[in-house]
Amino acid sequence: MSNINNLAIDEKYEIKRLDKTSDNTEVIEVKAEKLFETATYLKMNKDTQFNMLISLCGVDKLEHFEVIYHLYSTIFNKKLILKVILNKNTPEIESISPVYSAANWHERETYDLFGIKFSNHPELTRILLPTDWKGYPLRKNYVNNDERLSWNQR
Amino acid sequence: MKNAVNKTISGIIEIARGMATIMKHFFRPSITLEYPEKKPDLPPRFRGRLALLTNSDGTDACIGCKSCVKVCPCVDLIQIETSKDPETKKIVVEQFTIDIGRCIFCGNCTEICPKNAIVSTDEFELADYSRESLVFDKKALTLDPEKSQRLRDKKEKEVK
Amino acid sequence: MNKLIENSIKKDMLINVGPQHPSTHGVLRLILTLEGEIIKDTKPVIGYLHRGKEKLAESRTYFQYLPMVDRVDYLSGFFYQAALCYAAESIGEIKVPKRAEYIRLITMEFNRIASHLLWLGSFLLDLGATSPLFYVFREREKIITLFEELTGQRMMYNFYTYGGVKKDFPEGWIAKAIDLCKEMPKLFDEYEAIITKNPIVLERTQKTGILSKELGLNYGITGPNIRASGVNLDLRKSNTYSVYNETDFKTCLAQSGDSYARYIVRVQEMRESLKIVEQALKQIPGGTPEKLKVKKVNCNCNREECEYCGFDSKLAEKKINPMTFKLPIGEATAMIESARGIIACYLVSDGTAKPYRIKWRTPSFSAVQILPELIKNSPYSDLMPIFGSLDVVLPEVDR
Amino acid sequence: MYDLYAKILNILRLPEIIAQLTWAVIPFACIAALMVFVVIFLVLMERKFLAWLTVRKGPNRVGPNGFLQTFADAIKLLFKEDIMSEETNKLLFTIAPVIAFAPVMIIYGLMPFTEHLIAINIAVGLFLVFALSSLTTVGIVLAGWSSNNKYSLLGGMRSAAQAISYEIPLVIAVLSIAVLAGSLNLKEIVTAQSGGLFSWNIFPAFIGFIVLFICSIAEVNRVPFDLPEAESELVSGYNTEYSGMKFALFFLAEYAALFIMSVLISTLFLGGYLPPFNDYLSIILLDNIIKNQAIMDILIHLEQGFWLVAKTYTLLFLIIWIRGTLPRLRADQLMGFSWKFLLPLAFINLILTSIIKLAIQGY
Repeated sequence: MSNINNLAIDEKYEIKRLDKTSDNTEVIEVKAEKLFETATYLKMNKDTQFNMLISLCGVDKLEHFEVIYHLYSTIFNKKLILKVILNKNTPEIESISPVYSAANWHERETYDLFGIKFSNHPELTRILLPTDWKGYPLRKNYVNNDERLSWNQR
Repeated sequence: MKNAVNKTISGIIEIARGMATIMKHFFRPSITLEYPEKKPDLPPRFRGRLALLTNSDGTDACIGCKSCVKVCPCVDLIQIETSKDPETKKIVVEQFTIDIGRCIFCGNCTEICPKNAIVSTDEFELADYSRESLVFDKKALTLDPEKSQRLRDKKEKEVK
Repeated sequence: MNKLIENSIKKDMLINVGPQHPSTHGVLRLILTLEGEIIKDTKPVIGYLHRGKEKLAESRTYFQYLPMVDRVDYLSGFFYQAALCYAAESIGEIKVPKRAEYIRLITMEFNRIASHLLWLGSFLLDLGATSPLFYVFREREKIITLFEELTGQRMMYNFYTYGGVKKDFPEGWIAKAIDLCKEMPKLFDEYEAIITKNPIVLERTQKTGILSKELGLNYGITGPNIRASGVNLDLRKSNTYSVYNETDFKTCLAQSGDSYARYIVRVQEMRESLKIVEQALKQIPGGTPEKLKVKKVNCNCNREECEYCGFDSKLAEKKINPMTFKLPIGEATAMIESARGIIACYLVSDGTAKPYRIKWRTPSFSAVQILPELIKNSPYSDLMPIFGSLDVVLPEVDR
Repeated sequence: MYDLYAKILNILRLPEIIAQLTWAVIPFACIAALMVFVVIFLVLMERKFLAWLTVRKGPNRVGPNGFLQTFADAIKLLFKEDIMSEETNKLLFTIAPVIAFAPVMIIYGLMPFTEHLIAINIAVGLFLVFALSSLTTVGIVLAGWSSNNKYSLLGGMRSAAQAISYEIPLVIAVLSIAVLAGSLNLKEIVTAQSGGLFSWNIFPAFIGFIVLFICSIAEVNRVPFDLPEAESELVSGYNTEYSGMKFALFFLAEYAALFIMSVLISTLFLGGYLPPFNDYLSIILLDNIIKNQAIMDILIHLEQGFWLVAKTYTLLFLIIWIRGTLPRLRADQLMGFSWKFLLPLAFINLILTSIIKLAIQGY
């Protein structure tokens, strides 16, 4: 069985265990610097084998950003959520696209909608929104004041 | 060489089988519904254009509670203006406007309505030349008592 | 002059496929670098259909948001509503009655067949065969008509609600559905007669667009696409979110991972889905609506374990008032095996009537991402069959 | 015939020089009319048959049962705006449809529709037919290049490659006919097949018939060889940029070529205008009733036309049926199929027919 209750990992990767979500998924908090190593470990270790990145998204928690990684292991059939808390002023985190290729576009999307920068990303540009879009729409303080986009009533 | 011959023969057989299957359809009746002349049979639950019902005495069934406004996923799609009658202290619906051009026909408003005053009709041919003509005001939305009764009967039959 | 020579030496050609192209299945733009007819490089450009579904959620209540998610994937709308409902139900700890779960399962599996049928038609249209498109539309029409009778709409159903479904089956629906289940396998046989062993189809699809196991997992490819590569990943079996554990079916696998394997897996999956539906229609608690009604007149027991009026036979736990519906603080991820792969709905609730954040993980998003890897060094003619075999729906990519 | 024509003009009090000048034009006018009529009917037939194969109704709005639909379409195409992009090579863009269209029209003149209904009867008719039919490709390549559109260019190039590789098995398959008939004159080839069903060329040269049938489908760019205009990848191939009358010319050329290829196959392999019996049906049935030789001639003429049309439309139906069934091949598979499969078959056929010819005639 998948085993992430290993204390040695906790110390080595500075993992903080959080409450489970309502659907009984384990959540662990990882420091931004340690994320890449943790993800590599979780993918490569034969006790965990989280071989799939289901999704990656950002959440604006008003005082900080959270980046949430949904990992999935097809071998043990287990879900895991990694949470990384980022400073709101300089949101920057290392890209995990070398570990999971799927992260490439998901990171671009998070950059597009939240403005979180992923260092070492091969091509960090807007993906869903046009390249000349102003601002990052999913931030809670986003106000659309681009007059080109104002909807002309009827 | 033998392989190639086998492949050719099986290929010819499979193509012939496929062509025979296609030919079967040549003799089947066509499934086309010749639309403008023949209309499709719509089930009673069909969600078409919205309409307002009236009571049998000709008064509005709507009581102006604005529930439909609150559940409508499109902001400002339904606009209701009410005023209080000074004599009877009842709420009078003065304006009831639906912009059908923006309606997504989700049926939320018909489900929430406490008096079943707003219902979906069978009407689905809503194409028009301008957006303005798709904005239905209260007069255009309200059905006369006879039609309202017919629609009510139909809905009740379905619920049963 | 130098530049002229340089240009004439340059062997590759840039070609811009889409956003308006007859067979990009929507509005996808691919910037291809061709050397002769061989594709050397691909750059997909997406976002033409971005409607801000995640942003819209923040300004709508849970009930206002519910009809919108059908439109994420217009070919299988039930799955998206189910994902949202499951996420909200696990946060709010809302129990769903069994009859409602069965209705969800039946509609979802029918929807999977409808979606796969349309895929089959459009895939063969990409290959150049026109007739199967019309045949699959004829069959899909039968399923869609059933949905129309049940929900009132043909594509945007808005039928599920938090804690159940909105309406019961209309009278005679179950009989019609059983008839359809009996009729369908013969029609699938007909498609297989036209397609499965056709030498041209074999030539075009075998050994093209090979997706290896490792590559697929690394890119997060799910659903029939990864099952065609031999990965046994089926959430219906492993996570059993609805009442799938009460039905008997097998996961369809293929090993080669090429376009043909994806075709085979989907065709088999349609047959399996029919089996699931057939079983579910027989097992549904409370039986047919006609039976339920007859019994309800006599049965006033209101006991929980009663077959006809107990909790299992209800449609929703209790009538939830959309005006006051709120979820407690919490977060949940609902993962569902849709027609195209795993849908994940990550829902964060802050205790108000509006969702704080909803993230949609869509299978087509990953499928478009892997496209450059699959079509590299293949001829330009293979672009559309490979892309078609991935079963991408563009509104789902852009959300 | 000319005398009659001159007499008519004389009655109308026109100088004889007009008769001399216009006499040469008449066959071409007739051919053009025939061609347009054939295409209009063929398009309607294809649409109807495809619709029935795919459980639809097909065109049924214009005229009785949609009979006038293609006329309506033709009129629409005539009135459509002729769009030409800035980037095109104007001269070649305009000339390309004509180059694609003209050779097909000449082939119509070379075909023996009945015993006497043949506009240009020359000794090397068969040779000329294939020389002309490959010219159409030049028009398509020109169209692809001059449109200055990458899809069109790819379509044009594919068409050129396809035409070159399919021309060879085609010609070798037809060579067996020349061996069997001992002539390149189309009328003589038909006459050599007289004597009922079993003296048709299809029996000694069945493989050749198959090869020619497949190659002619490829030659006129039909499914499963419709790569030059594969709409799922090349939008519409070489005619992406064309509209209005120029597009109509391409369309006309394509369907006219389809028809004439079927006529050619029935002429070469299925006995052309000859009936499948030893004798003409009208002779068998009406010989004792009608004593007038002139009326009998006309009847035989009509019957010959009927047999040719019947054979041609059977082949056309087969082609439409194939279109309804098969998907498209890939460009390299198409080439491989031609060079690795059809060409050896064509040679085998040539050798076989030669042996048969030797065995029968003994020299």
